[in-house]
Amino acid sequence: MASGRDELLAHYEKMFEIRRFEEEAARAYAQSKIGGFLHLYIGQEAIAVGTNAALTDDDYVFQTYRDHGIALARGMSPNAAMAELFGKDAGCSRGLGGSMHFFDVENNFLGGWGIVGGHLALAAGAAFKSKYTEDGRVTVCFFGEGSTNIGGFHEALSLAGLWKLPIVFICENNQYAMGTPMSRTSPLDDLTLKAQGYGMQGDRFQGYDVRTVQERVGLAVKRARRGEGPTFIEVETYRFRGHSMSDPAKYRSRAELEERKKKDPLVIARDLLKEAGVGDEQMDEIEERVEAAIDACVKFAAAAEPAKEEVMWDTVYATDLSTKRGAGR
Amino acid sequence: MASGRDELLAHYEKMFEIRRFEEEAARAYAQSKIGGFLHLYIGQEAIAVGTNAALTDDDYVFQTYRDHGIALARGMSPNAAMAELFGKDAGCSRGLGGSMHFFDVENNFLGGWGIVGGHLALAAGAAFKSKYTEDGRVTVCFFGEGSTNIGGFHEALSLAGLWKLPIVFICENNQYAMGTPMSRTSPLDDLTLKAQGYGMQGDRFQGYDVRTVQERVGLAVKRARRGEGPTFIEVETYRFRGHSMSDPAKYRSRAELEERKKKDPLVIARDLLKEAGVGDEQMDEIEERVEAAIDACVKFAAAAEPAKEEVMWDTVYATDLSTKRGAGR
Amino acid sequence: MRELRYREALREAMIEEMDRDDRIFLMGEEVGHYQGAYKVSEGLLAQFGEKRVIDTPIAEAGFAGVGVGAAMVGLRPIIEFMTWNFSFVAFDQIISNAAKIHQMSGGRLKVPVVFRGPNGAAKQVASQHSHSVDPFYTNIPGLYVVMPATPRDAKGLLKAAIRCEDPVVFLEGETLYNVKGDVPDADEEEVIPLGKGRIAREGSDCTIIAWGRPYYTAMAAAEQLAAEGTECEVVDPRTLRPLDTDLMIESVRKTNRCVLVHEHWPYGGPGAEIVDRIQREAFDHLDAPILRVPALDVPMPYATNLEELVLPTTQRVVDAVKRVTYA
Amino acid sequence: MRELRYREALREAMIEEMDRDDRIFLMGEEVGHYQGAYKVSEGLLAQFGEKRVIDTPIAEAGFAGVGVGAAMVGLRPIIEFMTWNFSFVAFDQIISNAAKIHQMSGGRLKVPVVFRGPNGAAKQVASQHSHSVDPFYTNIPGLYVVMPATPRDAKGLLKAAIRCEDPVVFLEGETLYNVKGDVPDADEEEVIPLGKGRIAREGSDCTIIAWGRPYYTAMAAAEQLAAEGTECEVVDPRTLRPLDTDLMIESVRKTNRCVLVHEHWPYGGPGAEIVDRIQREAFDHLDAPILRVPALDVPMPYATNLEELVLPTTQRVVDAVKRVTYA
Ligand SMILES: Cc1ncc(C[n+]2csc(CCOP(=O)(O)OP(=O)(O)O)c2C)c(N)n1
Ligand SMILES: Cc1ncc(C[n+]2csc(CCOP(=O)(O)OP(=O)(O)O)c2C)c(N)n1
Ligand SMILES: [Mg+2]
Ligand SMILES: [Mg+2]
Repeated sequence: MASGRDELLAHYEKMFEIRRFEEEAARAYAQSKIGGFLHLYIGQEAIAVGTNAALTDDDYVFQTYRDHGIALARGMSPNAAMAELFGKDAGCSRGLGGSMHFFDVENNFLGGWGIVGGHLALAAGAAFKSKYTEDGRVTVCFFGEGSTNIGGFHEALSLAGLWKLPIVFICENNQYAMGTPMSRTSPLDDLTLKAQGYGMQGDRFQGYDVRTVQERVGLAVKRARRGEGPTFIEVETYRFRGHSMSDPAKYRSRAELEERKKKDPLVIARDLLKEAGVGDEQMDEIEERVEAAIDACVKFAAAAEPAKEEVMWDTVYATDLSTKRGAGR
Repeated sequence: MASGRDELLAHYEKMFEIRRFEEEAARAYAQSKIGGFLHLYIGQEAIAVGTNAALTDDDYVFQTYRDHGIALARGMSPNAAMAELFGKDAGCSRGLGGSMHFFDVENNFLGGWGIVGGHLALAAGAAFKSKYTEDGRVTVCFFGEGSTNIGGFHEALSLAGLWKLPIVFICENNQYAMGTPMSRTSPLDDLTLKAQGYGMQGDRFQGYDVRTVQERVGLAVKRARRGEGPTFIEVETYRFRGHSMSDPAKYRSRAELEERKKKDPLVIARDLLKEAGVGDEQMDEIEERVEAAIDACVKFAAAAEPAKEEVMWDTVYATDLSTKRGAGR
Repeated sequence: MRELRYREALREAMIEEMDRDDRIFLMGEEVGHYQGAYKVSEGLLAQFGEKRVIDTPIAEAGFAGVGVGAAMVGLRPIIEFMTWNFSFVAFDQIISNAAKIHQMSGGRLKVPVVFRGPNGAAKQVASQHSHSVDPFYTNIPGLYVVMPATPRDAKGLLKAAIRCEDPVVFLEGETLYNVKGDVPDADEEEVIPLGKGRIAREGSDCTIIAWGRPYYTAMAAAEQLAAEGTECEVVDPRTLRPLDTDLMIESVRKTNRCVLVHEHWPYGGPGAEIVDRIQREAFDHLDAPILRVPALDVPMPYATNLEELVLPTTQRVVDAVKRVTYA
Repeated sequence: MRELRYREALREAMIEEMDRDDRIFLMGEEVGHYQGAYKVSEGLLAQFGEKRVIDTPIAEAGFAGVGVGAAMVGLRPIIEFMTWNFSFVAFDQIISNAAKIHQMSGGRLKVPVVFRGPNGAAKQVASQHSHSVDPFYTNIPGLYVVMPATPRDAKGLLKAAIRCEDPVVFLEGETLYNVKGDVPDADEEEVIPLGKGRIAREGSDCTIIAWGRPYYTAMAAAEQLAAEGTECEVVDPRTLRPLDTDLMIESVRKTNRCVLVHEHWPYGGPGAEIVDRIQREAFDHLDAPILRVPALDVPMPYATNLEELVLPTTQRVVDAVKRVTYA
């Protein structure tokens, strides 16, 4: 077990990797090397990294379309991630999924989902399997505060609460659902008031300090692993960019954004490390290592083979059908 | 305004009418004069009658497929109700809807719905209209305790709570969803724990004494009419028959049923009336009047014209299309 | 061979497969303690216990999603919809998740889940409970859609569906559950491959294509027509996606005429799809337009006299065959 | 006439109708303060206020149901789905409620609600966000299904949809919102009747039927073929339910050949339905099988090189026309 300081250094490095990865992705998007929807996680990195630190490699993780951060935190290589954004065969989903649909089975990152509320029941299903096979795993499912009004949220939490599934539901309350502040979509301020309606534990905290996230999520994960059932967690956070690349985020003021940036999880971690006596050269070393990796992943993605037609056909059905190519025709 | 005694007499007469109507419907079903699903309300009559007494004629009411009781309580004629069960043109839905789909626009009874959770949003829509047009109406929406885990419940309550719609959600907890006791479908005992998750008021009481129902629902209706938003009410009740005619209800013991029958709302009302000094002859008079009406409605339904083919075609679309007859062809 | 009811054949298929592979479980409303709304799963709870026969709350989107999620990580769920009408609240789980995951993940995940339950009209259950869902699910690549008419096909195809590595939409029929028919003895295991149709009756004058309950309507019409000297070939595709196109084309090439019978609404669906394939691949062999005998284009009315008008009848099939054979 | 973008034409239709009738309101995600995810409703909040332009939480089944319920009691809602992909979680509200209420109530209630939003693939938004939903909704009696290709049709048909007494599924196109075209001047009100198609281009050699974005693919193919001496007649049904069958039949009776272009998956849907009607009603006039140029039968991949393979192209249409004209 690494000392707190080394662990925090590792967390900082991962958060910095995520930040830089997405900054480069945004640049590539502007250059039309990436298409479709691109939802950035910038500002929320402490939640992905802190949560991952509370999990084992065997635990399952589900996320929305805002999935680059957790994918990298789980251990996906920047190469596989960037190649996916570029629509290449070397991508984590072989160029078929894109930004919203990252998958990394080896690291038990199970997507990458585009329909609001649609993946919560899937996560409950993975947790159901863990209970069924007694494999000792815990499932973590992330979603946004805007996803708490939809039926998929309710049904998944109802079943998880009823069956005491080993799962932790983490609501990343980044204050907006596209252009809509929560004040316009919920009469509640504290979303954990919903937890008892599902007979489950609730917890609520700020997600700016990666250590806090790791600790509080850790408590819920332990409860789940002990068979004491699910937890509904609301984490306060903020996204610094628009909902997706096409959103200029006119609905909030510069001042609000600047204010929020004071709680940038990377700045907070950097300050803590300084306090802990980590010197500039050590920080520079880390940042150079990350810069090199990000630089390399962009080159790798640009040079990689495009997604393949035969893969498109061969993945419609897993069963090897004679009729596989166009079963519909 | 009738004195308490006369009012209770009127309530008793209506409850007795509902009881006898359904007993005759069950008989006709056994004789195959009625087909499809037939869900009886027997044992729950105090809720329909008490609730209706708390409403004005202009208020809107929605119910599940277990809808005979509230339809009659709203003022539907036994003739129109029984004719519908018999599939006749004189039925409240012209023989097209059947038992599960009673409608009575004149009395603002808006169905009669077969999909669990599916009608709650419709009821919220009616309440939305009242807020939009400031027509001063309140909407009441009934559903069973088994319907509280489905997405339709969650989304309707979320929107009603957010928009403070003039609506009262009444959960008739009759202990079972088909063959399933609530203990197998919810970790909760008190369903009103869900109310605060929607930022709404909750209330919970026993629904055996029609006066209690009228009073407690009345409080929620007043709140709604004053613009103070929706209420989620859980009423304890019990159905004496199976879920539908095809259900022998093997999942509960005779003893349990007998125990529950001691709280039969008709028995309770009858006792109260006796205490209040209502004599047997007066009771007999009421019951004879009801018997005559029920007897007549069965004869009426049997003799009525069958549902008509042209009505079936003409009601697919309200717009008068040349293509009306089989727009799909 | 022995005679079994369609319901019993389905039950046997589940029991045999669950015995073989303990990753398989059955989940749905009233499947356990109540023994199944239509008694298909009668006895399964006693045999396999609450771990593998799971009663759910009324939350189709939730438990359909749980099935898909569990399949993603290695289990083999059988998800029962009390009726397919209730799959509409779970529609997104099937089209956006079940059917997409294998491809969306670049082939890295698969979803061996079976969704099953009764499809189509029962008797007087009215418009919200009488949907034929085959037009919706057959449109979707990534899904298999199966609709057996006989007890033998019900058992053999359900076993194949449970063994399939992809999501399967398995459409039964409430009015078929009591139908009796020959089924191979317990010791002769029969797994009927998905995607293969069956010639139920040979004939040279006209091909009648039908699946599910209308298969019986088609057979009855064929009998009646035979008595009048018209020999119909009855083809049951059994699997609607993928379709056994070759079998149908071959038959039409022989008879030069074709009539379809189906309970789904007229617009689109397998009915129109099969017509399209035949006119495209047997154009020069057709001596008459292909006709369809579908349900009428209306929501299902409750009244029994109207319901009878809406559903395909033997007489309507006979008339259609006479029109295409210019008899 | 003046030139408007498809997006502006839709906006004008809503503004004109909302001005005329204050029972009409617009409800959906981001339609108000955000001015619409695709800016169709830009400015409407300022003009009509929060009472009539209502931002909703993410709860499609909920607000679709609210729209249906409000319509039952006299309002005339316009419900926007940010995209039609998200209608799948509201599918039951549309099929089991909106489409059934008029009949189920014996004709006593009606549901004048419009469901609108972009349908089909946009650009690289991958499999969960690229659905063409026309095959699902066209199957359902009780619904109108409209899919305009041009700004003029978008405005005229949306006005008709808003005035319709029945539920209307109104399918726009994200990639069409910026398309420009002639639209009658503001003072010349045009309401285009539902159920009527349009001959977009006259020709005698082959009929090409296309709706939505593929209409432009069809027109481009027709141009290219004309240069090579093949004159195609392009027919846009505009409304998919009910279909203007006569218009299409008439054209095919003239050209004796037909090709369809559509973005929905191949199996079933309006594509197969139109083929069925033509082979049935113009059987003796067909000199070749009817061919379809649909999207490929796969979930939509993200990679742009693959997405281009999946969607219909001018070249595929040209090839199909050549095959049916034996050119
Ligand atoms: C069912 C459904 N409806 C609408 C959308 C469009 N949509 C995508 S993300 C989003 C906002 C979600 O906000 P939130 O849940 O807070 O997550 P965040 O984007 O803030 O991380 C919406 C409306 C969708 N993907 N799925
Ligand atoms: C979405 C959906 N799923 C399943 C059903 C089948 N079904 C009809 S009633 C019922 C039980 C409902 O129980 P509850 O809500 O307690 O109402 P009750 O019948 O007790 O009045 C079920 C499962 C349905 N109609 N709709
Ligand atoms: Mg958010
Ligand atoms: Mg109940």
